[in-house]
Amino acid sequence: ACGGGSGGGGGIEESEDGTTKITIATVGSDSGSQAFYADKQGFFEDEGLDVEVKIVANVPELAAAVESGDAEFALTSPTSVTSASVAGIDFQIVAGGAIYTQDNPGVWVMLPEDSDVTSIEQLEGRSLAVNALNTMPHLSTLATLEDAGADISKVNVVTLDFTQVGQAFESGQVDAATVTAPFNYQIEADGLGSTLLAPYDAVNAGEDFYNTIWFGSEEVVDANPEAVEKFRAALKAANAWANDPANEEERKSILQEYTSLTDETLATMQLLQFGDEVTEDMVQPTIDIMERFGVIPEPVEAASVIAE
Amino acid sequence: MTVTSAPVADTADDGTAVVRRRFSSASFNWRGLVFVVALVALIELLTMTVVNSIYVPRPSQIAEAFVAEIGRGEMLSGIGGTLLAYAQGLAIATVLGVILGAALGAFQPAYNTFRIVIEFLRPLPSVALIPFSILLLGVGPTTTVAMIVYASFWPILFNTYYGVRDVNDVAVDTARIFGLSRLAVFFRVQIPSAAVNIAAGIRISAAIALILVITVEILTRSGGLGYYIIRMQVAIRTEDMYAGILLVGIIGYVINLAMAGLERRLVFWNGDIRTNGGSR
Amino acid sequence: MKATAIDRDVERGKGHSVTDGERILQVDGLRKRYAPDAPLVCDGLEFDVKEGEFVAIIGPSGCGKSTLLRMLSGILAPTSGQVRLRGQLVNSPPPEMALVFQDYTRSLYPWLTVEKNVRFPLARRRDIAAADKTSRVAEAIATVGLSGFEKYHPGQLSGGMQQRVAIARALAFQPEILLLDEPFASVDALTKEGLEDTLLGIRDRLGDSGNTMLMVTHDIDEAIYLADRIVVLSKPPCVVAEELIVDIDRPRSQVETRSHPEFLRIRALVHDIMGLTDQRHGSH
Amino acid sequence: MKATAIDRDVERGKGHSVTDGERILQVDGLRKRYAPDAPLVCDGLEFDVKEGEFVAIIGPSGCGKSTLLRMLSGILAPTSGQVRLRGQLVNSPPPEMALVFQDYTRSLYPWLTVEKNVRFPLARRRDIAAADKTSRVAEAIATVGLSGFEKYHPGQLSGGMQQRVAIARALAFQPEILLLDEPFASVDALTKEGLEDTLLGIRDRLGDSGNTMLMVTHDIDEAIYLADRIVVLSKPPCVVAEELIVDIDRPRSQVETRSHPEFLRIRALVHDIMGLTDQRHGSH
Amino acid sequence: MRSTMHRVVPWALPVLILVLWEVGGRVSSSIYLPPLSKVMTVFAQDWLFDHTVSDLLPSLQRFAIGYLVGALLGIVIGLSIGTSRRVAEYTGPTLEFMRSLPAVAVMPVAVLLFGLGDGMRISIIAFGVLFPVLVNTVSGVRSCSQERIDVARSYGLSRPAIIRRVILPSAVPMISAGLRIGLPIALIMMVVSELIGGQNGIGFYLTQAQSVFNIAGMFTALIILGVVGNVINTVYTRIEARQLHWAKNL
Ligand SMILES: Nc1ncnc2c1ncn2[C@@H]1O[C@H](COP(=O)(O)OP(=O)(O)OP(=O)(O)O)[C@@H](O)[C@H]1O
Ligand SMILES: Nc1ncnc2c1ncn2[C@@H]1O[C@H](COP(=O)(O)OP(=O)(O)OP(=O)(O)O)[C@@H](O)[C@H]1O
Ligand SMILES: [Mg+2]
Ligand SMILES: [Mg+2]
Repeated sequence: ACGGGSGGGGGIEESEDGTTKITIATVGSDSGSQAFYADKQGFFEDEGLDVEVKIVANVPELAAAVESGDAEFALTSPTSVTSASVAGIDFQIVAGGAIYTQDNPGVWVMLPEDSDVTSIEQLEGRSLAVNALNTMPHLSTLATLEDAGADISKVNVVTLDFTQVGQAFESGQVDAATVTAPFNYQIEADGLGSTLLAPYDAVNAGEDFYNTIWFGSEEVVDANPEAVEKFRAALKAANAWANDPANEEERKSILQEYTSLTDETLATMQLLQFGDEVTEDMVQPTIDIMERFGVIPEPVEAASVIAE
Repeated sequence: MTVTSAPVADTADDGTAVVRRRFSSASFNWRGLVFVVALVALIELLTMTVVNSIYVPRPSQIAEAFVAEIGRGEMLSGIGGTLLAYAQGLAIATVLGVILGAALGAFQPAYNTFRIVIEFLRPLPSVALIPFSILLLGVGPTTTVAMIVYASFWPILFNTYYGVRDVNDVAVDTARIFGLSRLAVFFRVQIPSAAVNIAAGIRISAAIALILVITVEILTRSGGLGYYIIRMQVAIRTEDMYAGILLVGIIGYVINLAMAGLERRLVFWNGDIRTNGGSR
Repeated sequence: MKATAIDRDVERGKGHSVTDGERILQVDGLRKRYAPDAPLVCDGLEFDVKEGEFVAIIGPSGCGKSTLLRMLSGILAPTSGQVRLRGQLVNSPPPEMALVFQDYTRSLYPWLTVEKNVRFPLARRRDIAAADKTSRVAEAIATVGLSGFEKYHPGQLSGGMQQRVAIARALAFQPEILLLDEPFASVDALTKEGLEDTLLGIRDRLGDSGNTMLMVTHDIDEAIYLADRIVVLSKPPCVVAEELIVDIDRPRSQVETRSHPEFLRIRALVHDIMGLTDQRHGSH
Repeated sequence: MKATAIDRDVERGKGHSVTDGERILQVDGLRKRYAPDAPLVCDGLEFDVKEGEFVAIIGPSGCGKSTLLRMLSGILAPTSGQVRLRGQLVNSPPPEMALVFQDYTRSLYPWLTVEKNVRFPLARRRDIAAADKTSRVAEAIATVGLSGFEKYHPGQLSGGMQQRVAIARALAFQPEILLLDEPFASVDALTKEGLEDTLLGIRDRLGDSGNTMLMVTHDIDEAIYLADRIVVLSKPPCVVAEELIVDIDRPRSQVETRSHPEFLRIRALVHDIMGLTDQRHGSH
Repeated sequence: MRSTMHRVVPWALPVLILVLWEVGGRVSSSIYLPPLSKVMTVFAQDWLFDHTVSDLLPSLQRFAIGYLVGALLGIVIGLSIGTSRRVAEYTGPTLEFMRSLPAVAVMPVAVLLFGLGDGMRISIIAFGVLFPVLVNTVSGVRSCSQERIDVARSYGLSRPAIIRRVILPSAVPMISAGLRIGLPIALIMMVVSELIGGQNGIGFYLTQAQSVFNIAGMFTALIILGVVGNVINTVYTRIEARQLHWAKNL
């Protein structure tokens, strides 16, 4: 099963009753929740898809699941598809996921409650926690810092899981942290910290871009245009449903089923918006920022990682 | 670390007292309970006064959450899968570990051949191997079981290796004298001689396997109690997360109790018979 | 048979004539059962040991001799009854006592050399100068004929040599009361003679107030040669079947003592008693 | 002294008069050194054993008797020289041989009961019916006087009882050649007499073609009482110091044999030799 | 002659595996199995000597301290549990409970107690090493023969003296096995502890490599762990062989 995607084979099988069986892997949070809605609301079924939704943890596991053919499609960030591409793994983006918008950024730089920092460049010489290096939260914060005139080499970046940030703030271990929902809400509610700014604003000059996307291996994508179409169509329907404020209550209850978030947390949470079409200009900014901070050695064209 | 015989036993007034105490310790350990209660009370006190963190719930809150979660059923729903993967993983690791460890212990050339590879593989953290395992075995119970086997195999292998290697010469020679084949000597003398060590290895691995099954479930989100714990952590339900961890600890405790009971039966001749006499 | 029975009674009377002041050890109704459901091993043992006396204990294999020594030395608790040392209840090993175990293989420490094994009980003794310790150890090792093997580990020694290390350890310790459990079982005849005389030498050097010794042995001649008194135990559950006074002058010598009429008389007596005591094995 | 030396020479001649066909064991220039830098233990041992013969081996403690038995039984490789069994080189334990170890505590399996320990060597034998095994085991246990202790574990037995379990195990195995390393060291006088006669009984039952036995012992009387020939080893590095033929008729009996003039003659001779051989300990 | 064989044989299998790796990597197109030569190139680039100084050395330091602390605690607690029924009864259940806790469960408490720095990481390594050593120590103590203890008691040694001079040496072979089992566990815990709040270390390097699909980089980290494991083990075996030659006679 080591050969590129050989485990999944080129073809996705159609079962006797005409449904197409696929497995998809996603993360158990709001940003990966499209699949849950599509599954629960029957959008997959409508397209003749018989989908098994697996929840997987992190980028390496997601990639391995797709690479081995264990899952046909999986959710990740554009940055990891780009990294994979640079490393010689041919992943192709097949559909859109959560979108950044200026009024719904999804990621925030937060400061502990008693912090004397008032603007971001003051973080020079201090410690900043990010969940992982070279991911969007990290790079966008660097961009924000640099744009504000700070010397980023003087910022002491430490990696810290989102779940640990609250505790680190409480005990004064870090001076700032880049946090996603719902942790930012919780930290604010607990009175441990406050929001400084949204670092994603610096990625695409405040314009929309994809925060997460769906991808598959090139081999599978090329060999199964029909299945890809059906998957896109189902997600499109799911997006329309999820983006409709009228469905917010129902959406939250499905989300709760998968994530076990409490009612209080859900009540304070601003839900993410999802996009259908994956266009180059909604992916390229993330790739550019990777290049800016030397994560990838040379420029990559967004078109090369987006499936037809 | 089982609560059993102590060679330098506390002074007893007469033999029967010692015997009685042995029995009472086997049936119920009040002292252990007292210690636990005292410790919990201390933590409760500390978390109420000195340690004031929302990320460190008080024992009473955890207990409350524990009861509530048991009632809700969510926490227990994945436990079957977790225990199954655990049992499979530990069983495979035990069989492999005992057989290979014994073979290496009984046959030095084999040990020489594999030494470097073994020492190379041993320190590789299973955490780092998960992606490779997913690549080969996919996401799900197979990967979980494989990772449990990988981590809990080594203690059994090494304890068995030492036990078999250090078996006393006279015992082995006796069997050889009576014309037992190498294989028979191996199974009927070396393995039983090493039983004390093997049992200790299995007891170590029983705990490691539990840690691993939870860790892998956490890292791969592949269901079970580990997934419950990480879901609670990500959902910022700290009390419920600790309730899950409490459950892991309780499971571990019960498993250990069972293991210790089993061990006492299997290697009954180890020390027990002598101390049965009630030495002071 | 009757006659010997009377003989014995007379002698037992003698055995009990010691006054309280002279008694160093009192064994009082000692019973032992290894587990609640196990058979009784000792069933009310009763005898005294005088200060400076050499007592030999004989009895059939498995009758409870080692059990008795372990209880005397305070490492095994009796089920009932008590051991008193100068009137004090023995419930933990008294400092003035040493025991040479029957199971010498297991009683030596495999991680220590011969020299260190012998030195072992002295190491913590503050009251002895280091130089003194060293000379005591060297002397004890020489006494048992192991000079030259100081740096060996027990696993590198023959059975008899190991047993002699255990003896040397007890000798170097110089206890007031020495308990010996079949100490010469694995030693050749000549070495044994030498060691027997060593024990007698130690005893005689200090006279009646000197070391008290209790020795379990299967060698009846040895028992008579060495002892002032022989305690014969019955088959299990053991009681004291007989106590025999050995009224042969000291110093004794291998040649003379063993042909002493009293020696031969007691020898015949013991042989007779042993035959009576243990009826499973008739003498052929 | 001179006279005895001549005596001995004559007897040694006798010892070598066996013809090739009768020889079951040939010991040829056996040398042993436990480690390259360790002193020599055996320095060219040389003797033969006839089929059905009972050979006693005596020698000072630590001279290499156990080492010799281990080499004879094929579990210890000699540094040079060889052991031949019916002309075949012995380099692994031959199936027709059994050895009772001196270190009985360790040669018993603590996880097996007495009964299972005795049964141990038989368990894998396909050529014996199960019922046969059971009766052999029961008989062997009864022979050593341990009936009733079948369900005990070795740790629950006295030293002498453990040693007898080891003997019972070898008896139940019924080997053609039985090697015994101080088998009665921890056994009381009476039991010992019984076991000695058991061995003689086994030997006599089959006559000269029967079981061949080699026994290491420290008890000179025992050696003479049992053996057809006594091999006396020198102090280490050991060589064969003497071989003595014991020309006393069989069947022997404890009472008669031990007062036989030949018995007394050999006894005196051996005492003399032992005194000469090991000069560290003069007899007192 | 024999000793050269003795030295050569252990290397046969590793060399064979390395050759197969190179061949397999070249034949297979899988990105997940880069040929050995490529891994070695990355190895030279990364580990000579930038990351050795920035990642390996700090990791090893934490490993060493954590291992020593854990091993020492394991032996001390193991001895007290093994030799005193009281201590065993009081602390047994609590320790059995703690022993089953995964590092994730311990981590928040460690962070609370020691912050995000090396203290936390060292405590996690020590926690991982503690239990194998402890379990083996208790087993070793329990298998000490009664005669051996009785001898010391009959010579009037005090309880602490018996523990130090009889029980501890008797248990040494088992403790040694425990220490050896603890070695790789310490390495693993070292990696795990570097996954959180990390700024350097092999574990940190490993996750970075993993997140950008630097498979060759991952392999170099694994190789380093393997080599470190082997070196430590060899040193340990040498010491053990010299000190424990009597173990067979227990
Ligand atoms: N495993 C060993 N390693 C090194 N030397 C040994 C070993 N076993 C025995 N020796 C040495 O070999 C010599 C002979 O030992 P052996 O056990 O054969 O004596 P033995 O004649 O049986 O003595 P005993 O009558 O006391 O049992 C001794 O000096 C002993 O130190
Ligand atoms: N640890 C034990 N547990 C149970 N029973 C025991 C134990 N030790 C000894 N016994 C039993 O106690 C009895 C006496 O044993 P002991 O060792 O005192 O005999 P002994 O007189 O020293 O015999 P020997 O001369 O054979 O050494 C035996 O029947 C034995 O089975
Ligand atoms: Mg005894
Ligand atoms: Mg010997």
